[in-house]
Amino acid sequence: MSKPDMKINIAGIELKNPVMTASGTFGSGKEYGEYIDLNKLGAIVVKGVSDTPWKGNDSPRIAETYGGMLNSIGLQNPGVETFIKEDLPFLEQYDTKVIVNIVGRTIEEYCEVAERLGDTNIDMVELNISCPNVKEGGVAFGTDPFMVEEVTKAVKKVAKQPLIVKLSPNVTDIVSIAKAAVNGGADALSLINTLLGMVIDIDRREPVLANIVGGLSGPAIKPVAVRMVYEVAKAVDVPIIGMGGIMDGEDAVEFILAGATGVAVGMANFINPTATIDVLSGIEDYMIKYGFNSIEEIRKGLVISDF
Amino acid sequence: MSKPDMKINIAGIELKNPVMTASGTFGSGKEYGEYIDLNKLGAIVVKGVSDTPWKGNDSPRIAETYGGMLNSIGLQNPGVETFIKEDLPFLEQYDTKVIVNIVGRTIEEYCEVAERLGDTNIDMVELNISCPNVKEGGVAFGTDPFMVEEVTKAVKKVAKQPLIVKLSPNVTDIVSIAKAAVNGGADALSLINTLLGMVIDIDRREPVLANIVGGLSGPAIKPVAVRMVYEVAKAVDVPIIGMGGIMDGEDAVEFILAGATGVAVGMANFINPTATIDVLSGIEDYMIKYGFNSIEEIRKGLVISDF
Amino acid sequence: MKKLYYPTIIEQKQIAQGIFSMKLQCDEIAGTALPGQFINLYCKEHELLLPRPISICETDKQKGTVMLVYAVVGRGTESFSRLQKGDMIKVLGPLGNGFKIEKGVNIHMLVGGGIGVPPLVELSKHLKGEVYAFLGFAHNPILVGKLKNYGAKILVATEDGNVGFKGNVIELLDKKDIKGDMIYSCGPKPMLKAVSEWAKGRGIRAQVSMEERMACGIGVCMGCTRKIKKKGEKDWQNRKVCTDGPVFWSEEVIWDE
Amino acid sequence: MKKLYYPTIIEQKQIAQGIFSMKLQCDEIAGTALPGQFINLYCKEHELLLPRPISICETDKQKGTVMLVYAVVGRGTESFSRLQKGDMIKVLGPLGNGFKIEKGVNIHMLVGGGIGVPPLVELSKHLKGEVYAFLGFAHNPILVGKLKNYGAKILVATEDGNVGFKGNVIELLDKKDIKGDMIYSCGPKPMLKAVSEWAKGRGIRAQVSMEERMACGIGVCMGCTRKIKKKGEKDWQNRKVCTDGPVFWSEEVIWDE
Ligand SMILES: Cc1cc2nc3c(=O)[nH]c(=O)nc-3n(C[C@H](O)[C@H](O)[C@H](O)COP(=O)(O)OP(=O)(O)OC[C@H]3O[C@@H](n4cnc5c(N)ncnc54)[C@H](O)[C@@H]3O)c2cc1C
Ligand SMILES: Cc1cc2nc3c(=O)[nH]c(=O)nc-3n(C[C@H](O)[C@H](O)[C@H](O)COP(=O)(O)OP(=O)(O)OC[C@H]3O[C@@H](n4cnc5c(N)ncnc54)[C@H](O)[C@@H]3O)c2cc1C
Ligand SMILES: Cc1cc2nc3c(=O)[nH]c(=O)nc-3n(C[C@H](O)[C@H](O)[C@H](O)COP(=O)(O)O)c2cc1C
Ligand SMILES: Cc1cc2nc3c(=O)[nH]c(=O)nc-3n(C[C@H](O)[C@H](O)[C@H](O)COP(=O)(O)O)c2cc1C
Ligand code: FES
Ligand code: FES
Repeated sequence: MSKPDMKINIAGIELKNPVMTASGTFGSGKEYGEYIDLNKLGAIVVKGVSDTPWKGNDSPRIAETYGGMLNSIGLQNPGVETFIKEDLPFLEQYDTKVIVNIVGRTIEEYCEVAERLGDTNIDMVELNISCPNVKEGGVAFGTDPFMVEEVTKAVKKVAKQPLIVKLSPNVTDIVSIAKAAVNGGADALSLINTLLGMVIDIDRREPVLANIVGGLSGPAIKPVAVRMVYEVAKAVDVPIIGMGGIMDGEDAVEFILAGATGVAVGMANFINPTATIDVLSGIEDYMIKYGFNSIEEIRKGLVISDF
Repeated sequence: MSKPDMKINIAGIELKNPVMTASGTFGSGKEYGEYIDLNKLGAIVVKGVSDTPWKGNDSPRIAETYGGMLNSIGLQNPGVETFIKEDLPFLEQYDTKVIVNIVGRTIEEYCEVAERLGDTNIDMVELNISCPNVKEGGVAFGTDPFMVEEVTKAVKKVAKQPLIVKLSPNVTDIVSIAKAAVNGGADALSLINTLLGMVIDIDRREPVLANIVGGLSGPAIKPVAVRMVYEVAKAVDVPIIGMGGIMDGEDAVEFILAGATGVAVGMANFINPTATIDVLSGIEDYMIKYGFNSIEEIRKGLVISDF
Repeated sequence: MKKLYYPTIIEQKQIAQGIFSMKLQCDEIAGTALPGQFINLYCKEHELLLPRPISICETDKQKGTVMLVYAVVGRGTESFSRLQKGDMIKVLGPLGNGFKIEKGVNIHMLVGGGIGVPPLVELSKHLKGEVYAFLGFAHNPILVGKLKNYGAKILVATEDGNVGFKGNVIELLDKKDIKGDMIYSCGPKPMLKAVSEWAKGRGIRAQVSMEERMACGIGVCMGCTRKIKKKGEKDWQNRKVCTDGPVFWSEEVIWDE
Repeated sequence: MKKLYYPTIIEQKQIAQGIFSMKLQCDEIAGTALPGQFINLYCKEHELLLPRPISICETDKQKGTVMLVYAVVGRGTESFSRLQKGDMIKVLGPLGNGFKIEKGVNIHMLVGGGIGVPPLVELSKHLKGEVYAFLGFAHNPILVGKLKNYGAKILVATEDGNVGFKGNVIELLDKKDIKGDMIYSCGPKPMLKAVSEWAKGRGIRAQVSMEERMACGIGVCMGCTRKIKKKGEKDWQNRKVCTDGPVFWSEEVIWDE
């Protein structure tokens, strides 16, 4: 049997398949290059990059939860210049798309990073307005439709590459946020970022995380993520990159059926360094089993019975 | 060693211990009476009751998720009159407090149920403005601070018993919702209700639930619940009943440390019919181990280091 | 008494492609279970929290054993199939109401489809009079020998004609055209619906054992409902498969979903 | 090479109250691991997803075995302790940077506290010259015999005076006042901090093996950072325990948290 066609198209850019990495869970790809062939990925989404270096939050930054984890990294990163100098040349060796997740404390900071990246040949920019782990910026931009539209507009104006806006799930109405991003000019949406959570060590009687609260990811949040992708896909016309608890190909298919064009693998990388490749072959298996010829076919394949 | 004092006080009503049942997961107590001594519970919170009988949603109404479950019951119940005639006499036999969860499609309907219950000797009313499974009322009241305050005020006016308001976690800012409920006259708050989620059967390519989306509960959501209890406890002065994924005494202690006065056990009942009693003895063990003399002491026992 | 038990698995074997039989040592359930009741099985995997309802296929009160027959269709049943003799399993039961066994019924018609056959086995042991077992399968029949041993007259249909009549169980019913006094049926929903119509057309009373996704299994969560309209009621109600059923009178079930 | 492996457990035993040693058959890790490196152990329970980092206590390159010594402190380590000889376990490793073994160092001082002692065992086998092992425990010493066999001079302190010197390991260091050329230390953070100050006061260079909660273990998640200020740097940076460490030069660690 011939291999199914797994190509997808996001904002005019063709990806060889829908499998990407979730920002912040794959570094800049180097480390996982020891375990998998990076050429096989649809895209590598690198960790959040800011204009100047950010130190991130204090440790502990990680807590385990039932079927998931909390993180409160706080977007530690060496800044966009270091990224361009040290990580980008590595990524450019590979035949995969490079998407850079950008962060900022103010609209100006977001714009600076996007502008600076405009001089490089990365493929897309992912605007992170949904990180729950920083006090300024981050999620503050992501929970109010007006702010979402403003920051999207501003970044879209300066960005040379297509713009993905990454949405926070910690909102009452994800659809209004998604629409605001699209109104602001988003070429695609990615969701979900982490849910805000907290774990208390009952023996020490203190929060496990130094930052007290952190972002919940992993299989525990998958039903929330699938629901949000489904709701947003019905409401907007731009492509969606779905994520949240994807551990295998079947999970990924669930997101595509919910309306996602691409999928991203996050926490699963920590449990299985070849998770991305396993997800990829799992999707392929599903396509072969049910005779799907394209990702688009799966995406349109959900049947809603009229009960 | 003498048994620790587990009494708590909510709106002037003394409960012998903090362990309650989460509405909708314990029926009206009869069924679990075959497994446990209902006299041992701090309170029994019965399932949502409306003015007239509600048929609920179509089946399937249950889907399993990683470390949790979705339900889309849609508040099926035989109505307040039947509840008073058939369930209440059973509950009155027991030496435990009875809290009735009330639901409605309009403010008037909520008020009718609360008024009708005013003639009975139930102990408290829990206003459910957070059920994600009904189209009208339910969560619509629970996600907008203005509406929360309105409905709380209206019900408070007619209710003869102390009023607990049950909050939805599907909101951007739980604290503003909590404050609105308190402004409206809530004597206590309970949280969290379920997170909105969805599961797709990838082989049949359709949502598992007939209602498409449903409410997520179980250990998977515990970090979100603990975080919300923590945030709300810092912001309001009324007692909080914490719930969401409590499976054992340690989970319950986590909620009390986060700021809850009482705790409620939901999905755990389905996995272990004696879950409530196990939670109770787990809390007691913790108190003995660490020398706590009251629930209040635990509740004030969280240490936030200054990193 | 219906309770949580932790019985030992004393036998586990594959009886057909993807179908397993598991025998539990559980005197309490064996001693009290009625034909048509089910038990809730819990998975060892803590990410799979909900119990799986499985019908009691057969009990041996003397030996205190309970036999289950289940198909591997997902993670839970897959996990059960990996358990071995000597392992313990957490179960809750016996649950639900069994088949009604009425006096004055002489010709019994069991109608089972695929993995719906198991509960008919225990039932067949309790019926007095003539017992016909109409059994439909896709390809591989199961439990036929057992039903035969217990005295049922066996009529098998397979969709591909592998064994017995080629076709489905309704076609087989049509062909044989036996007029029993009571039908007891368990199988996929479309089959139950067809059996229900077939029975109605011939004026035979029928009991159907229904399935629905469950959480508690004991009647508290309202998760497992089906639309049921009891005799004399003006409108249907969502009734619980776990405690109002799983066996219902076929004419009370609203099939139009 | 650092990779995922599924080695078989060839020995599991309790060596003290709540402390277990586990031996794995894993030629690849045994063949390449350096003293001070660790491996990530995965739990069989799927609700516990994150791996647990455990130091390599000892390897046997000939036999291809890896020894771990761990304390049961939570669900993950509790789950490891239930595994038996013959069971498989998923591991990733070897991870992190080991202790630096420099030429010209003649007097080595190992300073271990409790469950920090294990990585010092393999290290001791690689050191040439005099090796002193200062070992502090609450009550029950572990691995003392092994370190002795490998030629270390043993100095034990227990907090309750159960064995050896009564007091903590710093007091023991003070008392013995040996002036080594290099300290290698592993144990709880307050101990490492005290060792660091002790070493500084005496002008002895010290390496400390740090712990932090981890997710990936391979340097991508930025979850495991500690404040480190390298020589010549103006300000500290959050550096990764998993790949920049776990062993750091004591004078580079910002202790004031
Ligand atoms: C009263 C009753 C008796 C049954 N008796 C038998 C029997 O004797 N033999 C047998 O093989 N099967 C029987 N079933 C069906 C059996 O319960 C399901 O096949 C099983 O739960 C599937 O679990 P899974 O994890 O393998 O599949 P998954 O599809 O992964 O299950 C996921 C979830 O869906 C639920 N679920 C899936 N299918 C069903 C279903 N048909 N009914 C109820 N819940 C379901 C599971 O409990 C679980 O929560 C019975 C069902 C009911 C309601
Ligand atoms: C580099 C390194 C080497 C280690 N070597 C050893 C060793 O040789 N022997 C030994 O007994 N212990 C060692 N530890 C500590 C060991 O990793 C923890 O005790 C263990 O992870 C606790 O898991 P748990 O599930 O039993 O406890 P829980 O407290 O239930 O763990 C919950 C979560 O916290 C994490 N966690 C808890 N404590 C620690 C900790 N101290 N460090 C990192 N993560 C933690 C766990 O990984 C898990 O994600 C080492 C830690 C590190 C970082
Ligand atoms: C350790 C960690 C770091 C993360 N860092 C970022 C980040 O820098 N930018 C971002 O947009 N999302 C970040 N995320 C969120 C993930 O990209 C993803 O949205 C989320 O984890 C849900 O996917 P998962 O359940 O597969 O992990 C991070 C997540 C984790 C676990
Ligand atoms: C089957 C089911 C039915 C429920 N019905 C109600 C209800 O009638 N009223 C209500 O306020 N909450 C209802 N809930 C929500 C629970 O009371 C509780 O808030 C939630 O399940 C979280 O707790 P848990 O994780 O312990 O289950 C229901 C939950 C479940 C699982
Ligand atoms: S499964 Fe809960 S009521 Fe039937
Ligand atoms: S554990 Fe992920 S960077 Fe160290």
